[in-house]
Amino acid sequence: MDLFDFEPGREGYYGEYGGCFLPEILTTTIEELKAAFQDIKHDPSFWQEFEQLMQSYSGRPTPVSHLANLSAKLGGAQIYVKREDLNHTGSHKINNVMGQGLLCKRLGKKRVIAETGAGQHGFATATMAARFGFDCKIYMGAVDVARQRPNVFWMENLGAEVVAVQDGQQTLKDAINECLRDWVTNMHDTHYVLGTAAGPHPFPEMVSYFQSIIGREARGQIQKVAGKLPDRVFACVGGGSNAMGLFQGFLDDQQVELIGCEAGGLGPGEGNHASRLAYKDASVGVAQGFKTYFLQNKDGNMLHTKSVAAGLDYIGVNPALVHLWERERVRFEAVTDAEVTEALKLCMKTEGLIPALESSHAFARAIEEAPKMSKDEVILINQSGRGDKDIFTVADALDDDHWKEFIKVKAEHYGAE
Amino acid sequence: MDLFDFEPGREGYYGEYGGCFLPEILTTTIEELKAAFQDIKHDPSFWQEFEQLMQSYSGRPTPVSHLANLSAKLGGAQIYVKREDLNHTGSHKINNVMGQGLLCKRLGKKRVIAETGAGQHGFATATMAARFGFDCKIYMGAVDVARQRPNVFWMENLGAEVVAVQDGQQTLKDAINECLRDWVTNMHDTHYVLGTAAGPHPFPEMVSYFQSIIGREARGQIQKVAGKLPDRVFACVGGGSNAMGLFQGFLDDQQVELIGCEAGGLGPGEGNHASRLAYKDASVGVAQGFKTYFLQNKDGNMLHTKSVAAGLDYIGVNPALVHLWERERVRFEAVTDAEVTEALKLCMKTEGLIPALESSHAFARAIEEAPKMSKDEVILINQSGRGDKDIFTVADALDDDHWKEFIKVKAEHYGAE
Amino acid sequence: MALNDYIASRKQNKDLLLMTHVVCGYPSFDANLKELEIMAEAGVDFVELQFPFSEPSADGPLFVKANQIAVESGVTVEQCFEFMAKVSQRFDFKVLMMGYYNTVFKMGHEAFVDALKAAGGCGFIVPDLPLEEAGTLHEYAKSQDIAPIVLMTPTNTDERLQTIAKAADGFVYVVARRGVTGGKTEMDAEVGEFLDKCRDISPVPTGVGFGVSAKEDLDFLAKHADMGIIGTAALKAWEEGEEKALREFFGSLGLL
Amino acid sequence: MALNDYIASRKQNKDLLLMTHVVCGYPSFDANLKELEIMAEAGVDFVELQFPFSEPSADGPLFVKANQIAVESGVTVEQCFEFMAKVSQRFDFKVLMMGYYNTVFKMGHEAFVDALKAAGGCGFIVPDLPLEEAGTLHEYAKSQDIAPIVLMTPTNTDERLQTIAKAADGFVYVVARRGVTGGKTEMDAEVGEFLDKCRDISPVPTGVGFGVSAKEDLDFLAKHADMGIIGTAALKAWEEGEEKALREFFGSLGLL
Ligand SMILES: Cc1ncc(COP(=O)(O)O)c(C=O)c1O
Ligand SMILES: Cc1ncc(COP(=O)(O)O)c(C=O)c1O
Repeated sequence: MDLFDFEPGREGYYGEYGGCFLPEILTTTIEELKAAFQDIKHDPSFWQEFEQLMQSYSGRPTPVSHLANLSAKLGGAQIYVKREDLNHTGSHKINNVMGQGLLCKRLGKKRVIAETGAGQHGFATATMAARFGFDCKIYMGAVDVARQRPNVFWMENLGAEVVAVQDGQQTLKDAINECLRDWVTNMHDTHYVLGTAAGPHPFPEMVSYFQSIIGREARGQIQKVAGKLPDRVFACVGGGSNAMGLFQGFLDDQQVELIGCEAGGLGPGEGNHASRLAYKDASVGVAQGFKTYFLQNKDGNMLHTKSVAAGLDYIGVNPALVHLWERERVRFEAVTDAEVTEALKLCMKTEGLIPALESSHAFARAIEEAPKMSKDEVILINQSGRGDKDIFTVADALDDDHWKEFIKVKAEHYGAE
Repeated sequence: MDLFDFEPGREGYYGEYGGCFLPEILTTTIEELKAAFQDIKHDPSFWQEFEQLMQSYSGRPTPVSHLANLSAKLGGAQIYVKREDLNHTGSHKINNVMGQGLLCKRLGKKRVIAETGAGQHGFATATMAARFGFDCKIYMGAVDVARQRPNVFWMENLGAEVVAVQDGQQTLKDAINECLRDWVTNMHDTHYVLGTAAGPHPFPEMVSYFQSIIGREARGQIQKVAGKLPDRVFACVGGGSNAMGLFQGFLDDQQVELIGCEAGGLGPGEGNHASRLAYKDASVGVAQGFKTYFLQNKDGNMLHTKSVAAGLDYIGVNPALVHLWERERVRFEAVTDAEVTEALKLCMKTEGLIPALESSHAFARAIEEAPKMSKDEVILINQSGRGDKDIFTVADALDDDHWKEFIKVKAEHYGAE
Repeated sequence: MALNDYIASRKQNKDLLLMTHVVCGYPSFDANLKELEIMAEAGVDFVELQFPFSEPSADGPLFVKANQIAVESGVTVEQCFEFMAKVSQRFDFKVLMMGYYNTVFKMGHEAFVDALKAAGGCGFIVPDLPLEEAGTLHEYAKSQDIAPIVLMTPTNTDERLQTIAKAADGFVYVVARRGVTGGKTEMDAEVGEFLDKCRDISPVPTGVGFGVSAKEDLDFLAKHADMGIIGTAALKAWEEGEEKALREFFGSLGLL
Repeated sequence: MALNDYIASRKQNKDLLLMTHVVCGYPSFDANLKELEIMAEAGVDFVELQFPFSEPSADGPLFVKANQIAVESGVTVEQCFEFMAKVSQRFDFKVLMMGYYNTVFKMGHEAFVDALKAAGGCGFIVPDLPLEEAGTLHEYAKSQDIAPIVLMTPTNTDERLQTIAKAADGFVYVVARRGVTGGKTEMDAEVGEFLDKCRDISPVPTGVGFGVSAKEDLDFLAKHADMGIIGTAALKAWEEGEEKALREFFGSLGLL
């Protein structure tokens, strides 16, 4: 199945979803971008250059690890994990970012902007900008700045300017709005490095393309280590980039079930979560440049969202995934914050892995389903990132007294300076 | 040159240095350990098993990255970096730890203990223990607990018990003493996972053996990417494990100069630093199980040491490195805290790399020497770890106001709970 | 078409028409009415009533805040249409809906146009709906004598401007510069040239917005366009001193 | 050898000899003297004077603290030898140096033994110096009639115990259990068996240390060894109440 083989006149559409809804002033910029992307997509040397860069700078290929302890403990399917956490900067976000960095060079632009939620995409973009010598401005919701401070610290030290966005609900979607505002002002020298497989065409296609490196690697790897294709593949879905990245490796394998795991937050009910498809609180709309399922009210104004994982805390979702969901090729499930914390604790203690809170959504769902599967079945989970960045959130979630004490002492020390 | 081809009766000695000085009660345990280590060293399948584990769990081989921007900026030698920071848990420490984990399994022991300074070795050991299902206790100087809190947090969550050692100067050496005390009590079921290439025989040999995976990979990689062997190889030296790991790949290549970079702290002078060989404040002694250069007074009592990098803040040094230094095969240099901070800032901004404070010592020295080298010369630096763990220290060193403010707000929030 | 006649008739008495802007329900519908009374006194020809949206990504800070507060205070699309009906009955100027496409999309194209027409609106400006996506909406609107206003911008190629011109109806909204609403635009020779080109290409009159805030701007625009569009500047005046400041503002434009 | 005779003569009057322990300079040399006077009164046969070391990795918490404070307060090796000279002149019991190998190594083997002899010491106990590394030191010591005390431990194989026995001089220090100084040792049948084995293998008398702290322990040891060694228990008493408590402690052992 080639998702990107668009019907004439339906460029950028996946079924009913996708498209490009941007102010007229960006038309030329988007056309340039589409052309440049088509160029690289059809230039056989580009993928090589990209793969080479990811190998030498980010340590790709990332391995697939077998979680023998966890599998044994759960007593069902054999669980394997694709280790995107081992990438430079700690998540899959770097795949997309380095790809767009190469593209930006071809576009001749010298400045990049990016939105960020968990901070991983901003961290990756700041890193890419340092490496490519671009000026860099990162927009981040003020709420996210507060809950992902370590990433902010590193972004600034990598030379990026980080802007805490005070509008709206001060999370990812508001950071995207700010990026669009910057972009319509500075498009002549600025490339907008969108961080997930959402937004206007060609971003969902382009981000999916760069992230497809995950699935391309994983398909061969899992066959080698598990001796067969996986029966189920789990990935968390914020905007959808890590899921699209991994799922693409298995789209044509009908026997492989693909499961997208959304942020269930406190559970169903408007404002309690960020689940667009698994719960029933979202509907089709057009915002932030594309048509998809959004968490919105009947007037089309967006709902508040809630999740322990900043990177999943988003109103919309990749349009190709919606299409695949409607065609029943991808199943969607929501995972609550409470389930996420439990899954994270279990992974740390049984396997020595610290998945990011985002990735822990995929783990949680796999952990729930594995015991009901047979021992010769195989699960593949995408560990999209590592949890180091989440130390403040995880410490709060686990209510860690040592940590709190440490922070208090540190603060007193700063206060006394 | 086979450093480990000991002369009869001089087992564990590198020239005058090394040996095994332990209480009689550990004799049997050490004999067992030596025998088990010899077994695996001569079992061709073991290295395969080890390499396979490191590949699938830790993402090896780690790449060698070319730092084109930094090289151009400095205007001299081409700089390459061996990326041990990309390992699972964020440093080279995992190489040794997973190796000892496999060994511990063969020994039939169910409990591991480890000292840690920077927390990287403790983090790695806690991870290994989770993965192998061992009980785990980590001893860490109280000063280090304070400056490397994030690592402590993760160790605890990985299921390890972390003990803040209140004796002595409350850093790495005191943690080692506590481990020895635990070991003489619990050796029947406990393996002591020493974290650096120091301490009694067979640890220096064993740790060097597991870490040699760095140099084995790097030698081929640098020839491939730089087209030649490096002219100079830089590694930081705490106990000496990452340096031994990388240097072993080039020991027989006489044209490759090997440079060990020690913690210069505030500069020369007793108590100001942790430089055993580059400065002249150390002398030969016997402590913590082995004979080497120690920072000590004339009575043989150890001096206080000082460094911004907890992982280099140690009184002694790997005995093989002393031997190689005397034979002028390895040059030793000290790098001050101030130089380290500058090097770190430069790396972040020009290359998007965040070396650990320990590794930044090697970067700093390479940065100093590169401009004086010719453009066709090649430098290889060991990036032994990533700097994420150092956020509190780096924020302090850079006097980051946003960070301080964030910590204060966090503390108020905790205070109000 | 109705709008063409309206514009032609208004232009008989002045060089430059004027369109102003109000965010529905911000700070309140009552305040909106007071603003509109002053605008009517100042003789404005069109008013865009912005239907507040939670993601106003093409707007600058002042309108962002206005949208956000209006949404948070519970302003609904239904209320906006009710307000529009009231306004179009009460005042002489013509009223357009301005907003983001999701508002339209959620109602459905026909329902939206029907409601707009029923409320006395004469057209709509939806800046995040590109021509390529506008087909059925524009078609139905035209069939109902509702003008879908298209935008020309300084980054458009000549070819693109021609395409836009073909789709134009009522008037063309010419965006004077890059960026979001609210910034200042230097009305220089380059801008003049661009406006002349748009006027040249456009089959319908041109209105110019983004950064129009002073008498000099209007004087400049009188030479290069058919209508000036004042957005943020009026809201800024209101924010500074409500009716009094808004009156002074229109006074400074020589309109009161 | 001198020590053999001394032990033999002391053993004529009692079943079990006694060795006690003092950390030089902790809490002060004056305090040490007061401790030693009480020990002398109690009739101890040997005293180990521990030369403080900064890395006392074979010691338990109380001795660790004592070593650390002594080192920090500036106690030197020279002072320790001076103190030893004073003690060996003043008291009847025999004095041994106890400490870590680095102290010896830094002085040089011969210089160390010469200084020890000059100070009236009769031997030394250096727990972190294994037999394999002890060659030249032990040889020279023996040549000077200074006894290098070796240790037997419960983890040693029989073969290893034989090797240790061969190197033994003066007496053998039998470590009653695994662990560092200061913990409690359950004096049970298993321990008794081990002590009997050591006594059997050893060509010289055996002293037993680690966890010896009560009269019952001494009664038990009288059946399985030649000497009891009291370390931490005495320091603990001193810490709790100085001379008075230390007297009471030896009283509780039936010695005062
Ligand atoms: C580690 C990690 N995983 C997943 C996500 C979710 O993004 P996406 O759905 O695009 O993969 C994020 C976003 O920040 C992230 O940081
Ligand atoms: C990242 C890193 N590099 C280097 C070191 C120094 O140890 P070694 O000299 O054994 O490599 C440490 C020790 O903790 C470390 O964490």
